[in-house]
Amino acid sequence: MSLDVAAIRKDFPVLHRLVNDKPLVYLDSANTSQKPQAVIDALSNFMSHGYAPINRSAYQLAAEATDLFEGTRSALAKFINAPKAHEVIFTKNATEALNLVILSWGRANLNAGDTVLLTHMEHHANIVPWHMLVAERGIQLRWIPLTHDGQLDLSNLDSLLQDVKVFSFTAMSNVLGTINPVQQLCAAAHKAGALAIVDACQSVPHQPTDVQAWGADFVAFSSHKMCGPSGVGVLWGRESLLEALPPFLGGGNMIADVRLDGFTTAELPAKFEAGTPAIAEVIALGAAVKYLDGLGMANIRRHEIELSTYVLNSLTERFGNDITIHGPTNPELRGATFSFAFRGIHPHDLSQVLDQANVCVRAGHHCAKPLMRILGANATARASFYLYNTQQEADMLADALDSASDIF
Amino acid sequence: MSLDVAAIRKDFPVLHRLVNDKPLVYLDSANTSQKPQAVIDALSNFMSHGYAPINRSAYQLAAEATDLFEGTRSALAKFINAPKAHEVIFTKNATEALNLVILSWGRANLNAGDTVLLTHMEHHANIVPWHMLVAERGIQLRWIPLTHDGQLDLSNLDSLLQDVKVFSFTAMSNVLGTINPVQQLCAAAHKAGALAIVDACQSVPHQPTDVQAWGADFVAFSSHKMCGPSGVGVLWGRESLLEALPPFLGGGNMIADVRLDGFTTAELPAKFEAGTPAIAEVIALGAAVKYLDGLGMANIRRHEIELSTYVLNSLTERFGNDITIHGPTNPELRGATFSFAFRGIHPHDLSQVLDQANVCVRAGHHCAKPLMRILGANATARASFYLYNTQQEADMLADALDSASDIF
Amino acid sequence: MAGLEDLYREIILDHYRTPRNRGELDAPAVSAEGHNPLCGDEIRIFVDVRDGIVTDVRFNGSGCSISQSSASMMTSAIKGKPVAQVKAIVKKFKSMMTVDEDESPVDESLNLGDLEALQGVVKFPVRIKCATLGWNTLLDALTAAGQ
Amino acid sequence: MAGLEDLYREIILDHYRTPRNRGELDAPAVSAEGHNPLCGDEIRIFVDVRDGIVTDVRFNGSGCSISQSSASMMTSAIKGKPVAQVKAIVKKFKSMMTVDEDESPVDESLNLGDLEALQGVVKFPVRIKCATLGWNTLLDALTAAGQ
Ligand SMILES: Cc1ncc(COP(=O)(O)O)c(C=O)c1O
Ligand SMILES: Cc1ncc(COP(=O)(O)O)c(C=O)c1O
Repeated sequence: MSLDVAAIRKDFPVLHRLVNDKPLVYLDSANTSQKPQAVIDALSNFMSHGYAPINRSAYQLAAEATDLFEGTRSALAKFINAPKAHEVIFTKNATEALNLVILSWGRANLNAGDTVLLTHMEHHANIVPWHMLVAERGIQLRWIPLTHDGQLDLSNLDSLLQDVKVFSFTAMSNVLGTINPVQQLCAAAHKAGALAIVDACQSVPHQPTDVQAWGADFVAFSSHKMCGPSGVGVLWGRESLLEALPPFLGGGNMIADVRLDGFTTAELPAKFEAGTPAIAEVIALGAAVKYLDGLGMANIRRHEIELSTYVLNSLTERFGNDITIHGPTNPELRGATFSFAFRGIHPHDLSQVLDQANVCVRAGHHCAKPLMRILGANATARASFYLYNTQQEADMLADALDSASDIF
Repeated sequence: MSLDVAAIRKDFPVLHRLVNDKPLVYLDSANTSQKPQAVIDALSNFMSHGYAPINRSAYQLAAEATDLFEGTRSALAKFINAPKAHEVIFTKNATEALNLVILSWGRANLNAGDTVLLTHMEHHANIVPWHMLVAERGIQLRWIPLTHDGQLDLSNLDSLLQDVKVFSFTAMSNVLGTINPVQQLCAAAHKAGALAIVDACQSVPHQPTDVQAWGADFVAFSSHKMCGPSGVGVLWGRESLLEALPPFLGGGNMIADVRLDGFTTAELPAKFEAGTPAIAEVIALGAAVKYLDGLGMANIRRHEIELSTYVLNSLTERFGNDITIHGPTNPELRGATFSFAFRGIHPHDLSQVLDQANVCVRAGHHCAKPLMRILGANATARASFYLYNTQQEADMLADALDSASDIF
Repeated sequence: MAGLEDLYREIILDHYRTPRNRGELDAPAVSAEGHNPLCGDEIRIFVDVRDGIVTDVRFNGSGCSISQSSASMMTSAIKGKPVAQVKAIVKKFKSMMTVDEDESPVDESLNLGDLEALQGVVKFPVRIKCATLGWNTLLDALTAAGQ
Repeated sequence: MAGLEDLYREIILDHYRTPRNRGELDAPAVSAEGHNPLCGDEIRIFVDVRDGIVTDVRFNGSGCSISQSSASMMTSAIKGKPVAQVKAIVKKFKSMMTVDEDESPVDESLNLGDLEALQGVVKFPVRIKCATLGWNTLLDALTAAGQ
């Protein structure tokens, strides 16, 4: 079934906002996505009529809130095909989810000289916590290089994995759009005796996710990139690994008992959810999951492949050598996120000019400075498309690009 | 000026919800507060018409979102009289704020044998992270005991502070209601050469806050207890201390540069705000600050003193020895949070019966198990009042309590 | 919404007011301790297992009417029974409480007797943890007894 | 909303296309490096200070039109000036950019000349960091030079 994008656009109120009398062309969804009315309504209805603490209080309002909150956990477990709902841990964003597993697991299990394998296309969230462990515990980092078209160069994977304790990698690059072969990478990690951590920030919002088929050990992603509210991230982990993992933050809800001389931890998932969580936001994330499920993740993926095909063809046809689009040229191997260089105009200037036409793209290093250096750039402009974007918007991007040359 | 509580109640839609045809009597605000329409509207308006990433993108929508987000930071700085806006750090809740300062400062500065001073009335959020440091670094914990009416016993404060590196304490007990002499405690800590960390979760929502008058070094509190959205906490710290503090979470936004072999941190406040923050929620917290400011924190405090006087008098008059209310008997020395024991009925059963009358109180250990053991209870029932509560609701609580004896 | 009469059935209040098998057991009996982290309730279960039979069982600790009466009824239901049957009762009870997690079949022929009175707890989800506290602790005690 | 002509004034584009004082300086000149963490721009400023005078200054690195032209105009504005006057210019410029943080008074009599063209940046708050990158780095370089 193909997406009815016109109907979908009606669900997103911000897309009807005119800025300076022009419609908004929002091409920054890899950064953060817009929100459908159903999510906004879930949030404001709950805050207006059902807001209450969860887990702690026995009265009906609180019991109802707890049910709604845990309902999102179950819905998410189904959404990513997790075996058990209590393997789904809510954090504040994917960054916290990654820090939780990297720092807690690393401090408990990694020692001087231990090696961790990353890739050259990682987001800072999957680099900086490892750097912290380098400083704290003297571990070593090894990197998988890229091919010329922005895919992982897996020709030496097995030797790169030798003696590696953890292999942590992104399922899809937020700069290049590259979709990595997660299942193959997890299998290779396990064959080498390494833990497999998957940064699924860019993939969960855009295609069906099956953590069991992947064979991953830990998977992190964010609500705000998948039509859900800001302020919520998700860590999924295998039950046995989560049970062995030391807690990350200490406080209320994550304890079984606290005495003056020590504490014991609660069971999953509470053990990793210290303090009052983003109650209303988690509940509204449930509405986002329902919204995406209703449309069908496979349909969303198909829409984005079509869109990618169009974007790649039309921009290349129109601008030829004036534009360099990074990442794979085959739309099946990539998401609809396009970093590009255009006529030598600095990305910051480019995005400023595009903004005059209400075309919103991000200019910068996209929290992937090591990758930028490898691409030989300080920054790129990036246009990222999602379920509500159209071919017409791709044309508006092209028109706006053309007008940039009038200034520079 | 005294509060127009009838008008205030109109601002909170949930208070008009009938459950089983009876009005809601929400007495669990020490747990989490209800939300005024202005906050709900700020959240849904922003999500409907202005949602965008902050800090990272140059287009107008993103610039506007960044301005709104930073506007909350400035408003909060004013609200607590912080010298500089960039001293205000957004976290996911007060628990993360406390973990950030305790674990980051502790790992960098505390060693085996170093002593930290806490009090017997601390919330788990100000105990468990210290226990983690006991296990990790071999520090020692020392505790300030309580007087019979639930105040800190400060008779030996100076000797308890001897050789102490950090004194970390709550500004107001979430169980006893006790308001602590924060200014005096910070001065004593500094005289002894100790750092002063204040858990202000229960005080910031209920009375004027002046971190400079307090003389505190770090102050933590939560949005969700002060009419703001869930999913946001605040850490305030002195600029020089925050600058010296190592980062807590690694990832996007908190870096100046990232290379394959290391990273450097961004300036304040970004250094402590890794990843995409709770964009919409922080912006809506700005509306909560504006709402509270409009009413006047001194007026809110006065309302709660009047309410406390009424609650203490009416419950004691009506139930005599059948009720034991913990904490100070002088309303000037306490907030409107009342933990109590009633006719030997277990708090869990009590709250269940109260719920039949839609009176929402919390039963449990209130994340203060060490204090519970000192009170000689596993649990207490707790009724906590806020700006929207009335004397009439105190009477409804009393009526519902009376009916509990019909069953037990 | 369910009324309180569904929760506080007479037999429950009776076990709460007059708990059966309250107390401790000396060695060679073994014990286990359980906490309800939400409300602070604590319980300790003592079991004496001989030749595969739970010859004696006691409980102490403190908690609400539901956790205390559930523990009291539990001890009455299992005392003198073979361990295998005790485990089947635990499973059946947890299944009634909607918290049976392992996938093996529940023995439908088992009669829970007075324990059926706790059925109403299911309508008050927050209280399920109260009702099952003693039961989970019993399982820990049986493990401690090598069963 | 401000139009692009407020941002991309002709003099700015001129300095962007034809940067002045681009390059490096050898020791005894000192240098400092600056990053714009938001967009990845990098700049290095070299200063040669003798007898309290900035006798020479250069910059290199890469960045957008605003950061590059601002650095170029900055070098033109400060070259040959006493350090005290250079600091006053920095202060005046940061004040124009609304990011002057210290409380001492700004020298209102100072004329920023061509630099006034960057005034329009203030209407594009995200770009202020671009315009001030070279200036903050200059301050670091002066510190490195013991000033
Ligand atoms: C690949 C990738 N990993 C991690 C993150 C961090 O996510 P968040 O900012 O929600 O913590 C992002 C998004 O910024 C991302 O694109
Ligand atoms: C005194 C005190 N400290 C800390 C906390 C933790 O706050 P949060 O749950 O918002 O992290 C609370 C509230 O639960 C509290 O009352």
